[in-house]
Amino acid sequence: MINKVYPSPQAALDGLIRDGITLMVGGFGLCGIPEKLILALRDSGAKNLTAISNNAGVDDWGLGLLLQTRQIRKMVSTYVGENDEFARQFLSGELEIEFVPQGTFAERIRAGGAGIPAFFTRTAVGTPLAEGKEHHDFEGHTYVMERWLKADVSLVKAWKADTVGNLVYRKTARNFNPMMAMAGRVTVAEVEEIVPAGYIDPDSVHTPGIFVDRIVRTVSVKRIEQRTTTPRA
Amino acid sequence: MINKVYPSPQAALDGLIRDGITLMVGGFGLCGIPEKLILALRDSGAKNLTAISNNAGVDDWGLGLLLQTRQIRKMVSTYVGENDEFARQFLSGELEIEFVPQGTFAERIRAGGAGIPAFFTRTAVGTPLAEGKEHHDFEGHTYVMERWLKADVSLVKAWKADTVGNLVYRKTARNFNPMMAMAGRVTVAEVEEIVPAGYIDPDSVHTPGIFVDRIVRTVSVKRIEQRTTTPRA
Amino acid sequence: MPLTRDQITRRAAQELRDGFYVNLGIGMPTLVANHVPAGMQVWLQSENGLLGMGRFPYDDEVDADLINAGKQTVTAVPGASFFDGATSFAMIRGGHIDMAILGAMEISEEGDIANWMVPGKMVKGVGGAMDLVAGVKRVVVTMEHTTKKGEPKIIKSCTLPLTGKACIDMIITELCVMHMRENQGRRRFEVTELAPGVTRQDVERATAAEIWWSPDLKAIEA
Amino acid sequence: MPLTRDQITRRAAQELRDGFYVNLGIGMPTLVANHVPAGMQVWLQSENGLLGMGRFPYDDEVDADLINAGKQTVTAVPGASFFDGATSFAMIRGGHIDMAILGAMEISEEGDIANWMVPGKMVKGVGGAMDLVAGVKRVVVTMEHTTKKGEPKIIKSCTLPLTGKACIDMIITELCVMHMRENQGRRRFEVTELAPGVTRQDVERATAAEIWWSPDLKAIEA
Repeated sequence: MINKVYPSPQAALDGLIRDGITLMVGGFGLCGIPEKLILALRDSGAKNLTAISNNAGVDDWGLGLLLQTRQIRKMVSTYVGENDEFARQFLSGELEIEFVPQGTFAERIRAGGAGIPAFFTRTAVGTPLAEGKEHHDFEGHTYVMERWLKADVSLVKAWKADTVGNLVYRKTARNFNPMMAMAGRVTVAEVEEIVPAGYIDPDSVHTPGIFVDRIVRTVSVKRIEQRTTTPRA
Repeated sequence: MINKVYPSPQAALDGLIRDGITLMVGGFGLCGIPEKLILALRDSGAKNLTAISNNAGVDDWGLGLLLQTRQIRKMVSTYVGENDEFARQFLSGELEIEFVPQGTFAERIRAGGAGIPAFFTRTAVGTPLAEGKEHHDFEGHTYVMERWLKADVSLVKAWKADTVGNLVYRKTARNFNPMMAMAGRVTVAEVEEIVPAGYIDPDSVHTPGIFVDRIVRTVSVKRIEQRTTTPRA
Repeated sequence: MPLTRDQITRRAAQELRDGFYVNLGIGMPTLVANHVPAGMQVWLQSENGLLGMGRFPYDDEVDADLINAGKQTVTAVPGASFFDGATSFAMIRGGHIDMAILGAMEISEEGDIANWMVPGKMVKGVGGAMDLVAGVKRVVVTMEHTTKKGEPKIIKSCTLPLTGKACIDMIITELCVMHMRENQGRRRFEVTELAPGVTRQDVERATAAEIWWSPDLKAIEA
Repeated sequence: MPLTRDQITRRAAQELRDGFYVNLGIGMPTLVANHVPAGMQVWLQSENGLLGMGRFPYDDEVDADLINAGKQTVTAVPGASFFDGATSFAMIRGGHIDMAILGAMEISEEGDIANWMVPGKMVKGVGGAMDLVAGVKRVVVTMEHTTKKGEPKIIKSCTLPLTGKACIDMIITELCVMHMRENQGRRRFEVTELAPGVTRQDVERATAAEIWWSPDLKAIEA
């Protein structure tokens, strides 16, 4: 029987990473990122990568690590504020970036996974992000056509997996991971726990195993960007 | 505070049903249909209804009941095989029908809920169901443009709700209910159990309460169309 | 001797690979599930929202909330998942299902398929068939080679309204196995295997389409 | 006397209704959450995948997996739900969110908004702002009436790249409250409330757009 469980992040990426490929990387800020797979990706040394990810990490964590090593040539993102190295490479022209509104970003990735090459949205109509794209009127409103996004490899983070690849996410660490799992030609999931098939309630599966090719268990660091608290009265 | 819980199917439909409106009705065959809401809809006496539902029930259950009373003028469905009265009205021209491929049906409803007026799919290209529709080539393949579906009122069936409208479905009774809950201007959910807010794990909510306006608890009949079993050895 | 229905589906089961995600159509294709080789894990998808369909339930296991796309009561295997129709067809349309095995009324020599309506007869609808033939990676048809009246079903071009264009990859009938091949821009089915005792002439008589013959013609083992 | 930031957000909170689903932008709009009237249930949506955002956590409740769209650690209230980004923006784009309260750099007299980039400065991206202004039923802006240099932010047409066209329904500043009105095909903001002690001339001096004046001008109560 097919074994989807890999012993290490390095092993889980074995044979998948080449110069110039397009990757999707899950996470919102540093929340729900496949942190150890990103480290393994850095250690692979692959260059000229296109990274589709909501953010670009911070200087020394998340995708920021691959900016330090200049392995990323292009990013497709919605917001990249928290990263000095990003700003430097972007302003110097070393790094190409495609900004996408966040809802359009999520939907384009879902479309890539669902076999929908294009869809229409009102988001961004009349703004620079809709310029040069096809427009279409429906029921008296103008919409812009947006294309699907797909990846050679998707790296996602989940809380729990079973051995056949079903995934469950935890709280807001879910974010873009489920759609990215669908839109990768190969999807690798980094998880905190792996249970036998049958140990996840089939009604509670977030990502069915069909979308997941490889699984690796790691111990998460889970860095927090903005630790905000309420003082106890 | 807003009370979403209604005491009866009749009360849950109060003020929503008028002649000529468009309804979505959840279910696949007789599995996961809002059975008591359908009875209340029949008892409302509303006529000239458009029903968007995967199937048309059987002669004496599900939407078949509204065919008996000739309250439905048009159906948007994927398959309607199990209903003699349907066949009679369809062949006599009393009933209009729009057949939609099932995946396109699901996606058009999701699009209606997600604010996407149109999308492209390869499904049905070259067949009668794509005739007269806009086509577009992407990456060397031809796709047909499909439009969103929306409803004045969506009637859905879930297993469990909390008092603020979060829904959990059970097994394959989920089917089209989650998308329909999103695509109704008003959504009424028939459920088997209502629990206080906070009693459903937020990670296990299938339909967030934002998509649900009214909830009613009923005792389900759950008729089975094809009872198929394995004999115990 | 032409294959029985059981043998046709047994031959179809030889196309399965370990770990495949497969959608089986209603009727004869359903029987393929009985022939999954031992030790092989094949995930059956039912487009109404189940991945990991199991056997029919024992009498005391029957659950009205657990049915397949044919509306039959079924069970779910360990590792199964339930999901909504949009996700189900994201799997299908998005090319995540490795194989669909379906029936057909007509197939054209270029791989078009018609299997959902007969003009003049009551149309019941198309269900998920158009999505399956358009979206699944590999579409295999299991069917009788001819109609009940003995007329060919593999024909130059379909006379019935299409379910999908140029989407069939393989046909298994009681007479033979055919694979869609492309050669210098032309697409035709190539016969690669014959049922025991069935001749080239038997197949040609029962077929009204241009077909190609494999130089390496074998006997079906099923 | 012009309103304080606290008073601006207090006035904005008066736009909330029981049962509303609301998205609050980063910065001043976040403060609106502090002024939800007692007994009213307002559901805060955070577009990274949370409906039912609660207060910041106590120190021992902090959970790296539970943040808001500003990447701050938060809590979830009873009845909350978590979901993916596609579902989150289905709520937003699909018109299910009753109200968004956002900041702005510029607003045009027809209700265009610019709040995501300044040419020549490092562009950080647009996040969910374009989706919110295009999709949410009612978009309310809370902001200072002028820039730090005292230049009007409500102007004839935006000079900065737009976030959305003709999408702002209401503006609340330290000087006044304005509602978008349509009259004979023209759309302009109508001033309906003035801050205590603020005059019509104060507003007109701080505004570089055609605005209308309500015949029923009131004092802001906040």
